[in-house]
Amino acid sequence: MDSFTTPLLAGTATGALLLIAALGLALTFGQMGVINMAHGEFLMAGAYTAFLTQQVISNTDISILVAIPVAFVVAGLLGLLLEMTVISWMYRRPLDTLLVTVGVSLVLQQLAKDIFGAQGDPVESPGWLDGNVDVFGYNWPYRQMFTIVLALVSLCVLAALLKYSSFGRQIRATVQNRDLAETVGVRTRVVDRLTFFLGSGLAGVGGVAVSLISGTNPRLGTTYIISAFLVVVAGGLGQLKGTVIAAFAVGIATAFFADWTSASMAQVATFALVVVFLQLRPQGLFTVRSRGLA
Amino acid sequence: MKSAVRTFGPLVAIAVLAVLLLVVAPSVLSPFRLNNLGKYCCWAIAAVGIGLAWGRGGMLVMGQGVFFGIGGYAMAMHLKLEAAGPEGIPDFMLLYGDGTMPGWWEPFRSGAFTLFAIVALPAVAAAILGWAIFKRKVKGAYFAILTQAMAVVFATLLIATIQETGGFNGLNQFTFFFGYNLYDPVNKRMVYSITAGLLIACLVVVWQLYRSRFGELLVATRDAEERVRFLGHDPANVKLAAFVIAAVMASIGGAMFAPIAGIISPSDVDATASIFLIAGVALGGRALLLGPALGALAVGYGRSTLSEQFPDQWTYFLGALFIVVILMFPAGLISAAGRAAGLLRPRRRVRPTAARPAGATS
Amino acid sequence: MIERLPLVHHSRSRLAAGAVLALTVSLGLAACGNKDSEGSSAKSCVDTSGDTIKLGFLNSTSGAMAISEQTVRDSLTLAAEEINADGGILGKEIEFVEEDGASDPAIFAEKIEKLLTGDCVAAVFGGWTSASRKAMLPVVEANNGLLFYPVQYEGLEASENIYYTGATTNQQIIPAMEFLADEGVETLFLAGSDYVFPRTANKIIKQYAEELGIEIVGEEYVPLDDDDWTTQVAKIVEAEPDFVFNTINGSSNVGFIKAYYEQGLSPETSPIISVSIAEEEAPAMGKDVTGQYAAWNYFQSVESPANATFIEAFQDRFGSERPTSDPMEAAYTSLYLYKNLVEAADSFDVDDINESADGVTFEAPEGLVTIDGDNHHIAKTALIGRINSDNQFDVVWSSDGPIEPDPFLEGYSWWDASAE
Amino acid sequence: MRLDHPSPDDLGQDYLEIRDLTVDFDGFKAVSGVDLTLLQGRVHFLIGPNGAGKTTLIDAITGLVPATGVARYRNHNLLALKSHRIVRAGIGRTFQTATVFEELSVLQNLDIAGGVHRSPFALLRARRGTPDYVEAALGTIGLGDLRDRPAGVLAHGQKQWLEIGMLLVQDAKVMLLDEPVAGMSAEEREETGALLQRIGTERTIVVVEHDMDFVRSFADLVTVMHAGKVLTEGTVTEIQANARVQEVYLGRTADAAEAAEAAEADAVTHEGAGRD
Repeated sequence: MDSFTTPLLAGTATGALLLIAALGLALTFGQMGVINMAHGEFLMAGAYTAFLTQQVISNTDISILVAIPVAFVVAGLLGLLLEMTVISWMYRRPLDTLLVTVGVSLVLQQLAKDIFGAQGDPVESPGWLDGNVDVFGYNWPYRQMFTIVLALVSLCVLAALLKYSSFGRQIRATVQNRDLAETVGVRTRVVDRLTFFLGSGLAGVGGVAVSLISGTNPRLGTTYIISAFLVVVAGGLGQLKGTVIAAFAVGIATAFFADWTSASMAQVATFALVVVFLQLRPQGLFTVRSRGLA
Repeated sequence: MKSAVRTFGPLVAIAVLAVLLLVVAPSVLSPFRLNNLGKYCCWAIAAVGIGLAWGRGGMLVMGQGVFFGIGGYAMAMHLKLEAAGPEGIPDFMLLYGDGTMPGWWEPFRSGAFTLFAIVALPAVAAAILGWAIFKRKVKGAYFAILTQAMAVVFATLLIATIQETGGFNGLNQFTFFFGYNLYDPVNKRMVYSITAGLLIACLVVVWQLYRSRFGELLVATRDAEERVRFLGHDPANVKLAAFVIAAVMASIGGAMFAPIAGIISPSDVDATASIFLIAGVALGGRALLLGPALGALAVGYGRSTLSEQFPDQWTYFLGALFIVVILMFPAGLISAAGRAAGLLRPRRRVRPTAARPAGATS
Repeated sequence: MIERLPLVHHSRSRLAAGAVLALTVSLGLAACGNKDSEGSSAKSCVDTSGDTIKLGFLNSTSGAMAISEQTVRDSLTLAAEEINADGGILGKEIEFVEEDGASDPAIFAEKIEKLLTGDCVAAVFGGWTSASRKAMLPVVEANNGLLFYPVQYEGLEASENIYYTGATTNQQIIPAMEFLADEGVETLFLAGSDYVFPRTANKIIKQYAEELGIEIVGEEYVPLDDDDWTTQVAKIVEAEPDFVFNTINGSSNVGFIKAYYEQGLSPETSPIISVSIAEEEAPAMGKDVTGQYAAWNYFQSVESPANATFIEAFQDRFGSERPTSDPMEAAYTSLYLYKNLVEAADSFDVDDINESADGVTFEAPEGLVTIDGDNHHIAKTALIGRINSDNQFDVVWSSDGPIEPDPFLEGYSWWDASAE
Repeated sequence: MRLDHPSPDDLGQDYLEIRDLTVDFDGFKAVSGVDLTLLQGRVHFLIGPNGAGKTTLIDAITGLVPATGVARYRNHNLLALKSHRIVRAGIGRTFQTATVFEELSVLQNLDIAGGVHRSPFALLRARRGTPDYVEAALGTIGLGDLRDRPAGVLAHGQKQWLEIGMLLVQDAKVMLLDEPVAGMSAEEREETGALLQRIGTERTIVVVEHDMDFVRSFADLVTVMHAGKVLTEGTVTEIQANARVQEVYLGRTADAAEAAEAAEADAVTHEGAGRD
């Protein structure tokens, strides 16, 4: 039984992590066509925020809860800065944005290395996350449950924001038809910035969750970014449900592959799976528009 | 005569580069620096292909390290078997494995098969992947991401297959290159010359491609893919052809990298290495004939010297290169220089002597 | 971007293209190779006429390995300064040339060639990953240079041009297994990064375990740099081993240790013995790892006059909070060993040094080390330490004196290199 | 200035036949059960209010949107072919916004359109001189003086002519032209109309058009579409006399127009053609 429950539950937790990372990506990609390769470094920024918060608030039970909103703001501001200084200059060149943000990602990684050292810094789990519960022979760590809860809460907040707030309506309008949105008075530039802030901020929240798995290190972003992108590719654009399903599918599939073969082969198999999936649904699971993403 | 300049100007530029690489460089550079220049030439060969796929075809190939690696490993396998002697098997299989050699290594004993594989393997791999991607109209950023993921997966696969590919250590300790002892400086120079010659040959190939109708069709596909469809062409086939040629060029570069660097390992072919290849293309000018090659030579040289001068700042340089060049000079520094010169003189053409390969200046 | 319609006659352009290619081929042929060469062993360009002797320090100061290799660079620097203060080597002051290997094997190969042929250094000190050593090996052999490699590794190698001052497997892995047998361990779980050292180490462990009657109840690998160990640790939970043998590399250890504690494992039930967690890594795990074990040949806690001097000098030079660890000590030792080698040979010549290398000793912080002239490794004492609450290691087990190096495990009848 | 309605005897064998063609966008039928027979040698106009489904019909025939029903030309079932195969079968089209390759010269634009007839190997050679059929097309569309100009600098009307020229080089037997004279001056319209008549004798020309003056001047046959269906078909005189056509053009409600417009916009975004 546990050869089934372990990958299922562990994979769900990985999927939850991918979801938080991919939500922000899908949002900015879907709306602006911008591929932000530095998104992984926003994840890293979130993890370092968790570490720094712990230095200020030594009570680890509380510091992690404080770290979540702080990481959201820190990563969000980084994203906003990136949008204003770099990305806003090149909206008509999405592929070039991708490369510029590769450069940004390299610089941020090296910065983290210079500031915090290449050796990772520890992030201690709060006491209330220590421990696990036995589910059919799998000692399911509280930390994984916490990751899933965090992802679902982020998802619900984001969905509610998109659905009910006027900002959300403006985002959706911009995603569906930028030109039309502009003609009806949506200030798309402002919306873009807020979206970038929101998407990057989510990565920060994801970073806090990652820091509970592996502490911090400068290469932390690169570990997750490719999987997160695969989630966006498989999930399609413009609808959250595609990202959600794809994130959990990728997370769980990887866990099962890892269980059957090895963790290395699981990476290979997951990639193959996404390519095969694209043969069936070249535009991903769901998409609002099917125009080429060039 | 204007048109003659347009036609032959690039050829003259290529010839100048050929003289610089094949005559000037060997006579002024120390064997060590010359070998390094050979390494940059390998990257430049791959860069020429990237220029074709990305600059002219609009396909941002972020996983060329994979094809670089296919060629590099194919060549390295042959060199390993050559070093092991007839009937011998590579040392690492005795050390880390069970002392038996996987069957698919066996054909690489043959030099002819190896040369064939260096061209055929990447072509087939690129054709399959490209077919799967282009026929389904996956393009733009999706394509870029998939190719990068492919590079990550490829490196992981190599690292995990220690008994078959040497894993993280890669393949090294080659002694002979098709019968020539690699530790003889004369032979090292020969390997360098072959590499530089291949670079020139690849440049002539893309020169012909760029001026051919295929070249026009490729640019047309880049700029208006759907419109090309209504010329009766399947844009997927046009892109596929460019992608396959780029893959083969990367593979040739990798194949020469193995004997020149003396090693091919996952860190030469992973996502970071692939990004590094793109850096040169962006710097030199993606859509120019000579831009990618000159850019790759410059970035290779920069990596050697800047990392000697400022070991800790090299990553900043590379990152800043991407940000500054793509943001401000998307057509590359050579174009920017050309434009600047064009302000003074009305006619504009590529002047290769203005941007000599950086490696040749030391 | 596109040349406008060249209305030139086609055959002329083809002629021109042909001309360029012909030029290329003829220029290329001018540099024809030499098929009959035996491969010249390059003439050494080391200059020993002056008051100084050049040595090369080649470590990664950038890339993923920078953090580890920087510590080696620091202790090499310390050793060089000490030797210079003490009159140098054969009266010549050490002048060291620093290069960055950038965590990339190909760069290591490039840089060591530069050091040997460009800077003409008498010896190079550095390298960390096996990949970097493997990449440097052919270069240092071709130029008949010297490389001092300071890190424990998977063995199965011996080069005339390399001195290995870290442990080979029979000085770390095998003693660790002996310790486990002494502890009465019956079941063992193997967890490692998916690359050469863990795979090779585990091959040795599995064969020796069979010999010792220890059952291997699981073997899991995760890619380098991968942090999520949850599913693999779940298998440890299920297997309930007496001990876990950890050959995980670098930051991936953090994820492993976290998952290990999260799923309810502890040193009381299934303790871990590591071969890559040292004084510096222990506090960076984000968990209290008190009670876990590590196998090394040096701990900061080793009590000897030489170690006390080393620690004091190092902390004076680089800061009192800096711990010392096994690779740092091995690097420090390597420079002193080089000094002793040169003085024993009374020459900087590589062949002279190799000639008189056997039996050269140094009173190192870890204890007395002796060079084996045949395989260029050094005899070392194996130690097992248990982590205490200060993140220092209490030595709980040690071998009976220094162990003779045996990189190819020729003295171990149970070893079968060709077994799967 | 229009030709007499040709008698069936004058017609060639060539025709494009459309039967029960339906395009369904998630339940919204943009084109619904259209039957049309388009004969060679006539300039055929397709008119109707915004959202009537004219462009969508052309999109369906050229493989840009999936459709049910039958569209048959010679032996080809067009609805089962991919766009580039349809082109190779002899069907060519233009778009509302002229899409020429702006970086290429006029001559290169025309030349590149001849690619269909070349072997893959020939593609690898550089062009030597100008092929006859390219020269001929250049003459037909009257851009001979501008042959070496980049297409990007051409005036709007000239771009449309260039596109028609590209169809000539392509040797399209059926030409589907989507609002070719939109934005043209009266003089340019005249010339375009004359051009269409010149080339129309051996071809099947279908023009989607709003401009009624243009339609009146050059149409051999007019089909009126409304709300995805064919309303009526006939000569210009017949159409103008038709009460239902007048109703459609004048009496439709604002709401319906908006819905139809939205649908057409939707259809355009679905196809993604000519935009990037």
